[in-house]
Formats: sequence, C-alpha cells, structure tokens
Amino acid sequence: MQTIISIAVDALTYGMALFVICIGLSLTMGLMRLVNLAHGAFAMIGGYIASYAARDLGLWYGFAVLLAILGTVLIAIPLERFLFRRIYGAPQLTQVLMTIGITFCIIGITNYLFGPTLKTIPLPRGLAEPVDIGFRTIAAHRLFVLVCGIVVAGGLWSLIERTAFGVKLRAAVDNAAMTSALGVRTEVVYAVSFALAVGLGALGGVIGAEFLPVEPYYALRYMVTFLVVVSVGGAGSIPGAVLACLLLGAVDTTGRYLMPDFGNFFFYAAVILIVCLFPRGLLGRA
Amino acid sequence: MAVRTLMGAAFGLLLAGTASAETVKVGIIGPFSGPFALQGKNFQAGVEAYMAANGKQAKGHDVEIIYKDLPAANPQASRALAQELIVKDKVQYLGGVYFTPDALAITPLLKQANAPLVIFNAATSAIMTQSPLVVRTSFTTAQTTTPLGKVAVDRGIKKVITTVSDYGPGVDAENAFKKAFEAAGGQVVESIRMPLNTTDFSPIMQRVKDSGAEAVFSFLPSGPTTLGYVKAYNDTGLKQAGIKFLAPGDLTQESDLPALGDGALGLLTSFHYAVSHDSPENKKFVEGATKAIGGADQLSFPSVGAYDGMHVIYKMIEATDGKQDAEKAVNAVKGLSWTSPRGPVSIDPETRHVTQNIYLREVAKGQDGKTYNKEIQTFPNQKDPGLAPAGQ
Amino acid sequence: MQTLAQTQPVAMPQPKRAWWRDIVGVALIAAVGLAGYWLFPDNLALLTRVIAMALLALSIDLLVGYCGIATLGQAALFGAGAYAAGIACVNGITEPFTLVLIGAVAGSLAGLVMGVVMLRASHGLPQLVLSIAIVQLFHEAANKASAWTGGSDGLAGLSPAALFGVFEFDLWGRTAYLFGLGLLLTVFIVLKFVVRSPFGMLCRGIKEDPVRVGAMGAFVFPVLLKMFMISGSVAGIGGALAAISTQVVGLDSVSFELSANALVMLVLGGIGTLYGALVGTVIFMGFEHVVSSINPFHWMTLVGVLLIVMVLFAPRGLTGLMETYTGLKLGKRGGRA
Amino acid sequence: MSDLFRVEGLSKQFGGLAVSRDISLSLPEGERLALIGPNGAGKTTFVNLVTGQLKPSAGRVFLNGQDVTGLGAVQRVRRGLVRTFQVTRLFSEMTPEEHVTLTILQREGRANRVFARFRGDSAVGGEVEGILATLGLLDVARRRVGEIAYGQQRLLEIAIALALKPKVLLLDEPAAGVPSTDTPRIERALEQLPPSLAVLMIEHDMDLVFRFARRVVVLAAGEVIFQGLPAEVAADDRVREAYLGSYAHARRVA
Repeated sequence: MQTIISIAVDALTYGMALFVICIGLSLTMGLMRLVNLAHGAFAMIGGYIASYAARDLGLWYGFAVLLAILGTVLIAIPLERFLFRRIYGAPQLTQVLMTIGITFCIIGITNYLFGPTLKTIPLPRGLAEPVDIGFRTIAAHRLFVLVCGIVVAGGLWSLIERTAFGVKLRAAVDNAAMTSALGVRTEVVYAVSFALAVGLGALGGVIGAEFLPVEPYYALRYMVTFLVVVSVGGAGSIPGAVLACLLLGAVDTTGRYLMPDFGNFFFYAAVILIVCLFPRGLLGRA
Repeated sequence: MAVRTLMGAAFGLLLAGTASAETVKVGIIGPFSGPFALQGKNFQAGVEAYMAANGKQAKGHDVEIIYKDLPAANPQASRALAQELIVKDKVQYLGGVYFTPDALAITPLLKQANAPLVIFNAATSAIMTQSPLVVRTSFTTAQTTTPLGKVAVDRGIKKVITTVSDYGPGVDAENAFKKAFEAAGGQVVESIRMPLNTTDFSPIMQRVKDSGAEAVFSFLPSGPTTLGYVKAYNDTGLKQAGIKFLAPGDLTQESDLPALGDGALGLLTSFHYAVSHDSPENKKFVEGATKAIGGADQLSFPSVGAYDGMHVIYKMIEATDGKQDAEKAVNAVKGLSWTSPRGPVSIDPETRHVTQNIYLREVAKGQDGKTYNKEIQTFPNQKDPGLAPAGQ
Repeated sequence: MQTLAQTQPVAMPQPKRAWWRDIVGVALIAAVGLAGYWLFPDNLALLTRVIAMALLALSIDLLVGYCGIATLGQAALFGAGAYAAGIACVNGITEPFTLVLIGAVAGSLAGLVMGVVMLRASHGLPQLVLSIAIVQLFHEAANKASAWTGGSDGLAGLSPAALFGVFEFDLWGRTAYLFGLGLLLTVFIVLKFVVRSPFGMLCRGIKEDPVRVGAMGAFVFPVLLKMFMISGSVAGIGGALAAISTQVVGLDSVSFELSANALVMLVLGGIGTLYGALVGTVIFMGFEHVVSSINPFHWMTLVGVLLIVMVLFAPRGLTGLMETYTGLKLGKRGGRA
Repeated sequence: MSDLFRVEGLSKQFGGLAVSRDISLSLPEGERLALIGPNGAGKTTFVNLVTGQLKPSAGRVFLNGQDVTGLGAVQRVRRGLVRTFQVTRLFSEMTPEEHVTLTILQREGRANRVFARFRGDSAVGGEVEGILATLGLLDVARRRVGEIAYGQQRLLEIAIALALKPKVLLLDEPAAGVPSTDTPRIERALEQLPPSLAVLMIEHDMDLVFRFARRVVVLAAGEVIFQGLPAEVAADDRVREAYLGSYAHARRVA
C-alpha cells in the first residue's frame, strides 16, 4: 500500500511537470491550429536563460525563472511576427516542415553559443533538499512542480473561461472572420496567445529541468513526447491535458516500476489505445 | 581547423585523388555534431594533442587527418563515409568510430580497402572478431566493469541490484558485473533494464529500495540521462539509507561532473582513465588536449582513446614506411606496449584489443571546489573478459 | 465562370496523352542516376543511401500524397524490410533479388499491421500520433529481440551473394549502386502504373473526399489498407537495399528520426507526384552532405534555414515551384496536404 | 405489389431532441416523389437515415422488400439506393470523365484493381460518354472539376448517381445554389431520368417540385404532416401552418 502511494506521488509530480511544459503546445495546437514542433525549443531556451542567470550570474532562482519566461517570449516575438504568422492556417505538413526547421536552427545556434554540455539550474536550498512527507522522502522541487502545475492549470482555465481576452480568443478560434468583423484584432489575440504558450513552455522548461535536463538536443529528444501527450489529452483542452499528463505519467511510472524492461511498451500501447478510443483526445473539442 | 580540409567537397568531387605520394592520410569518423558532439570533440582533441606533441610526421611521412562527421549511430551513413574516405580521399588508415553498429558497417570494407581500422571508442567486444584488421585503443564495457564485482565483495556488499539501460553496452555491463560479482561470492538479487529514453527514475529507485540490496550497480550512456539518474538516487533518499552506488566510469565522465554537482560525491566507479590520473604523461596530455578542445571541463575519456589510437597509427606508419599494407601494419602493433596518459598499456596480440589498468575511483571534491574522479585502487593489466574465450 | 447555356459539341475532346511525359521522366531519372555513377564514382555508397531513402520517401508519398494519410512512422516498414532481409541473409539466404523480395513482403506485412491500427483514426493529428507510437513500438521490439536483430549493436555479418553470381557487393559499391538504381527505376515505373490504375484513382478520390467514395459504393478501409501494403513493400525494398548495401542493419532503420527525415525530404520535394520524393531526397541529402562536409558543427542550423526558406518561398515543395515556373504539370495533386 | 423502397416508423433522437419522428413512406417503381418542408424540418437528417450515414433510433428501411436497416451506407449503395449531395462532394482535381469512369468501374467491381488501365476499356468509355452526353457535360469532360461551373458540378453529381445504375435515387436539393439561368438544364436532366427509377427529391424550389413530382410529402419538425398530390399541397391547413407558422414560432428544431 505504501508503495502504491509512493508510486502515485511520483506519477503525480512527473505528470505535472509534463503538464506545465505541454500545456502551451496544447494551446497553440488546439486554439491556434498550429502544430508547433518547435515548442520544445522554446522550453529549452527558457532552460538555458534560467541556467545562465542562476548558475553563471548567481541570481535568485525565482528571478531566474521570471527572466527565462520574459527572455523566451522576447525571442519568440520576432519569430511569431516573421515566421509563425505565415503558417497559421497552412496545411499541417507545411507547419511541421517550418517548425522542424526552426527547431534545427535554435538547436544549432544554442549549440554554438553555449556548447554541447548539460546545463543545470541550481535550485535554492529550500527546493534542493529531500522532504520527509511521512511515509517517504521526496525531493522538495517535486512538490514545487506540483504546486506550479495546479496554479498554471487554474490560472489558465480562469483566463480562458472567465476573462474578456478568453472570450475573444475562443471567438477567434471558432470563427476568425466573424470575430475580426466584430472589431477584434485577431492577429493581436493570436500573438498574445502565442506569447502565452511560449512563456508557459519556458516556465515548464525551467521547472521541469530536474526531469528533462537542459541540453541542446532537448528540443528534438522530447518533441515526440510532448506531441503525444497533447494529442492524447485533446489539443486545446486544459482539463484534457491535465488528465493526459496524469494518466500517461501514471502508466509510465507504474509501468517502469512494475516491469521496467517493458516500460516503453506500456507507454505507447496506452497511447495507441487512447487515440483509437478517443481520436480527438480524451477531452478534445469535436 | 582541420575540418576545413573538407572544404573542397562542395565542388571538388570531380577533382578527387590528387594526394601527394609522401603524405599518409588518416580518416577519422566521429560524432562531431549532434547530441554526442562533445565526444567527437574529444576525439579531435586527442588527435590534435598527439600531433602537437609528436609532430605532424611519422618517420618522415606527413600525416594528414580528414575528419568525417557521423552524428548518431547510423551504419548506412558510416559505410558511405568510410567508402568515401577510402576511395575518394585515399586514406591509408581509418580511425575513430564512437558507436558499435558504425564500426560493424566498416569492418567488411577493410580487407578490400587494405586499410586498418583503429577504434577510438566503440566498446562492444564482438567488433574485434569481425575483421583481423581492427585494433582498439579504448576499452570494452566488460573490461571496465569486471573489477567492480570484486570491489563490491571486498567492501562487504553481498546483495546487489543491477539497473542498466536497455541496449547493447548496458546488457554487456549487467552480464560482466553479474559474472564477476557472483564469482566473488556476491548475489545479484534483481536485474532491471531501463528503456534508454527513461527520464524519471524515481520508480526505478523505488524498486532498488524494495529489493533490499545493499548496493546498486548501474550503467547508463554518458550524457543527460545520467544526471536524472544520479539526482533520483539522491532525492529518493537511497544515499542517506546507505545504499552504495557502483558503476563503470561512463556515468561520471568528467564533462558531466559539473552538472552532477555535489550529488555525485562518493559515487564509486571503475574505468580505464580519469582526467585526474597522476602521471607526467597525463599531465602533458591534459595540457595539450585542453588547449585543443578549448576548456578543461569538456575533456573526457574519448580523448585518451584517440590519443593512443594516434600512437598506434603512427607506429603502423613507421612499420610500413608509409606504404599501404594493412596486414603488415596491424602485425607491427600486435604486442606493442607503451606508457599512455592512462598508465601502462599494450595491444593484446591475440585480440588486438588494448590491455590496460582499470582504476577504482571515487567522486571527490578537489581544492578548487570542483568535483573529480579520485583514483583509489588499481587493477593492473586487465584484458577484455568479453573476448578471452574464443567464440561465445 | 461559364454557364450551361452553350450547347455541347457531340464528341469529347481527345485525351491528353500523359504517359509520354512519364517515359521522359523515367528516362531522365535513369540519365541522372547514370550521370551520378560517372560523375561521383567515389561516393557511390552515399548515392546508394540516397536511393534507399528515395524509396522510403516514395512509400510515404503513396500514403501522404495519394491517400491523405499523414505518417511519421514509415521507418517501421523500412526497418521491417531491412531486418527481414538482414536476418534472412545471416541465415543463409544470400541471393540479392530474393532478399529484396523478402524485404518487400516483410514491409507489406508491417504495412498491414500499421494500416489496421492507423486507420482507426480518420484524420491528421491522431494518425500522426498513432504512427509515432507504432514506430516506437517497432523500435522497442527490435531492441528487445536482440537475439535476432543484434539490438543496439546492430545486425552484422551479412554477406550477400554476388549479383547474378558475377557482380560482388564490394568496397567501391558499383554493384550496390546500379542494383539500387535498377530497383528504384522498376519501383518507380510500377508505381506510376499503380497511381494511374483504377485503384490509384480511387485512392486519390479518398484523399479528397472519403464520403463521396462511400456514396459511390466503394469501401474506403480495404482500399487504404491495400495502399498501406503497397507502400510497405516499397519501404521494405528500400530497407532491404540498405541492408544489402551496408551489410549491417542498425536500430536507426526503425527510428522516428528516420521517418521524420524522410517525411521532411518528401514535403521538401512536393507531395503527390512521385517525382517530388526523388527530387526532395536528392536535394536534401546532397545539401546535408555538402554542408556537413564544409562545417560539421553547424550544418543543422543551415538545414533548418533551408526548411524555413522552402516553406516561405515554395510551400508546395520543389516540384510545385518547378510547375509554377515552367507550367509543366508533373502529376495530379490534391488541393491540400 | 411490393414497393421498391419503403421506410417504416423512422425516428431519430439526438440526446432528448427528436429530429425525425415516426416517418413512414414508400416508393413504387417509377415514382417521382418530392419531399419538402421548411428549414430545419429534418429533411437532411431523413436522407442521412435512409442512406445509412446515421443510425435511426427506431424504425426500419426496406429496399426491394429486404430490410436494409442494419446495413452500412456502402452496402445500401451497392443494392441500388443512391444519393446525390446537397452541397456537391466532388474531387476537385479530377475531371468529370474520371469521376464517371471511376464510378462505373466501381459498379463493376473493378475499381480496386491495381494492375489495370483506368481508361483502357472501350465499353466503359462508351458508357461514360453516353452518360455525360445525357447530362450535357461532354464539352467539359476533360476539365478539372474545380474549374467548371457550379451548375455543371450539380449535373455531375447526377451523372455519378446514374452511373451506379440505381433502383432508388435520392436527390438532395439538386438545384440548390444553381443560377436560375442554369436550372432548365437540370430540369431537362431530371426529365430524362430512366422511367423505371424511383426518385425521391428534396427541393426548395417549388416550381421545380410541381413540374417534377407526382406525389409530395411535407415534413415539419421531423414529422410527416402531408402526403398527397402536388395540387393539394397548397390547400392543406397543416402545411400552411408549418410554413407560415415557422416564422411566428422561430426555429423549433435547429
């Protein structure tokens, strides 16, 4: 029993880390119909900035996180303006081609600037140490990731469901022409949502770095994982993404605990099963 | 940069084959870009350090190096590159090769090419049996792992759980350790093979904890996964619980140590080379290689494989006086022994694999506050146990 | 827009003869292939690799370009062919044509499995994800079955017999290249017939509107499944060629990376024409080879730039670009990717 | 005499919403029936139920005396129940000739052949030419469908249906969206339909309905409210209520 709870805690925190990284991709794919394979690259940029700020400049962790988000968004703005905007509404294959190209470029440039080594983001003392939660010890940063996940999910949900911006965004998604006829500047709405998605990716890249270490090939290494998680959840659905991350996190973690030799089989078999049963994702929009 | 020698490739495919007679060309294949670029850079650093120290000539013959990039294991591309080196660039020697399948794709070409292959890294025992023209100056996983079995028993450890990445070298490591440990009287209570793309190791650590073992033996490819693994080992409290950590040195390669940080302190690994190895030869080597690679913290084990590989190639050139004769070249280095930066080494005349010391090391903190692999025990003249008996 | 007011002439306009263009096309491919043989005699192993990739890209075009099925897992079929041929070769079946046949059969069986799973989903993203999951499972299985496949060390020790008992697969790779070129031409010609056949037309119909095809009284699923098997056999031939020419089969031949690369090459060349697969492969791999020779440390950035530039200036691929500028139509293509 | 086509008590509910309620009607050989009704009456749902695109909640469909309720859309087509689409569904990259050829090959079970020539068979070619000629599509036979006029596309819809040699033909608003200059062409095509064919036409254009239909069924809010001769429709109170009332009560069924 204790083992089960222990595994559940691991699964939960791992799933939450995935969630924070992936939810931005879910937004771009679901709301903006953009298959952005470069999402991981933005998460990676966030990780690099945070690593530079916290490790090389010795800044406070929270400040480094903030800097990472802002910096990544800043880098993403011209990319959105000149590249991504060209492929909104383009065929999926075109989007795949373009975003893979962008990923390659970002990897190449990162490699050039920072070298091929692993980058760590030193955690503040409070997060670095294991915490005793009664029946086992758990790394404090895992709890931190859990809290971040809950905050991000809640915040996003209320942003989309409860604010004027959310209304505009949903309207623009359902009918862009009508929405702009009503006087909403849809390209601004898109740009803001894109920035939001990138910012979330950067946040995920930083706080998830304990699970998915930051290095130049981060963007390619985990591209598939992110894409799969988002599709399973149903692109654009926040509860769907939470559910998918927790479910796949659970399958992955328990699979690796019970039969580590066949860990990947469980994961991908679960993916196939879910996609066959719910082609639009667990809670995807019809 | 030596890489620039390839500039011509863009236009010069037609103009091939203008090599001058007195120049001996050596083709080096390695991962100079991609996820393993650091290991490729180490190849290059080793080669350049050797040539800086010993001159660009062997017995009066100019030695020219041609680098070819092979970012990841891809036998098809490997064969194409080897063919291009042999046929177009007219190299007399092939060297480098980081991954086993890539080496296996080259071996069938050697006889016809009349060129020896000196492997700087690819660490699967069986490569040597594929062609008599292969010489290896790196190590095999079995070779570096085997002493750990005795170490464990000596330290009073009776029960061990093994956790290895589920791929060739991982399985080699598991088998080698099990064999050595059980021969020494220990018991492997459980063997876990983890998929290569595992990112969260907490469930594995839970297994380790549940198994009741006194130590965990691990093998993972060097790089990002190592970080997650060592973190999980610390975070889940295994370290505090006193469960020892044993692994071949791939896990604590010097270029990963800064990322691992203090969490790596106390890890026990066995390996053929530590950058910290205390000898005049190594001091000279580290100085030269650091200059070539651009930073001391990027230096790691492939550089020494390359350095010694170049030594072997130089000896071959001397033996054949610059003429292309693969068999003579290989025969000349059988039994060759010298003092490498890693310590005394020799080429086993039977297997053509390097015989060398294996060191037990502990990750410790130096005076400069940086962690390093501290050699604490030496197992001299280790051969590759994976090749010792003929056949299986 | 014209109205129906005009009355029609009695006879249909004569059909435009499209097949002569294909004869020219095939002749052109053969000429380019032979030119490669004469111009780059030292890089034949690379060119053979290009041919194997071109076969893989062709097999993807059959699904993406003619049926509208997106896949990022085609290497599962390529790898099935490569491993089947490799295992057969290690176990004593060494005749090259037999090995290619074995590869084709294995590829089409893998295609059957893949089709059954992937056709559970009816459109883009879920299909992509299923294809990724399948190629990962194949990869995992190949790694696990190391007794058969050699696992991550690769399946080594293939020594295919001489072609026609005369031409050895040797260091210079002449046999391998010409063998590959012959296979490519044969496959290309056969595929031109396939896409022109009633079946090929039906597939194009399905790509545009499966509901209409159903209303014509044709079942969609078996047609697509059949295309999966044809596509699988083409990919399998590519895999077998790779196995024969390299004499090693590695896990990379069943990887997501290989699938993605091939798809990128195809899209680069342009989908739905068969020619695009060839053009894209040659251009991409040529570019990669040249750039990585000049500077192995930064080729990735340059390849990335190439892809971005392509999307911005030639969104329909290189063949699309060519059609735009020459007015020559290489083949019929669907309106959307 | 058994009817060629018959539906009994066909009903469909989406959630709690009844879109079709207990619809029964039958078509003998050679029938020309028009199904009309105000917007949202459930006409398209009815077509989808009959052709098998939707599964009914209750009721049965008979074709040639056989119960086909359990069969899928494709099976029903193969048994002679063929439809056209309200919004044309054609392959924009193919020519009308290719559409019809493909359809005929399909009917003959040859469309799935890989090693056969698409345009090789002179018998098929003749039949294609005949059908296209009937519908006046010969001069555009080798143009891409994306390039031809919308009225011609509607005719092509009918041509494809005829190429299947149907027993029962469902025409879903064959004149919708066609400029009025082109409707005579469609009317003429309808007049030339084989006499033995049973035709069920859904149409808004009442002129067309009165000229074409021998019998009219009026559907409102998912129910049949009138069955009878065209001449009687306008006089029926319930029909007047359904059409005019729909403006008073707004939309009842969306």
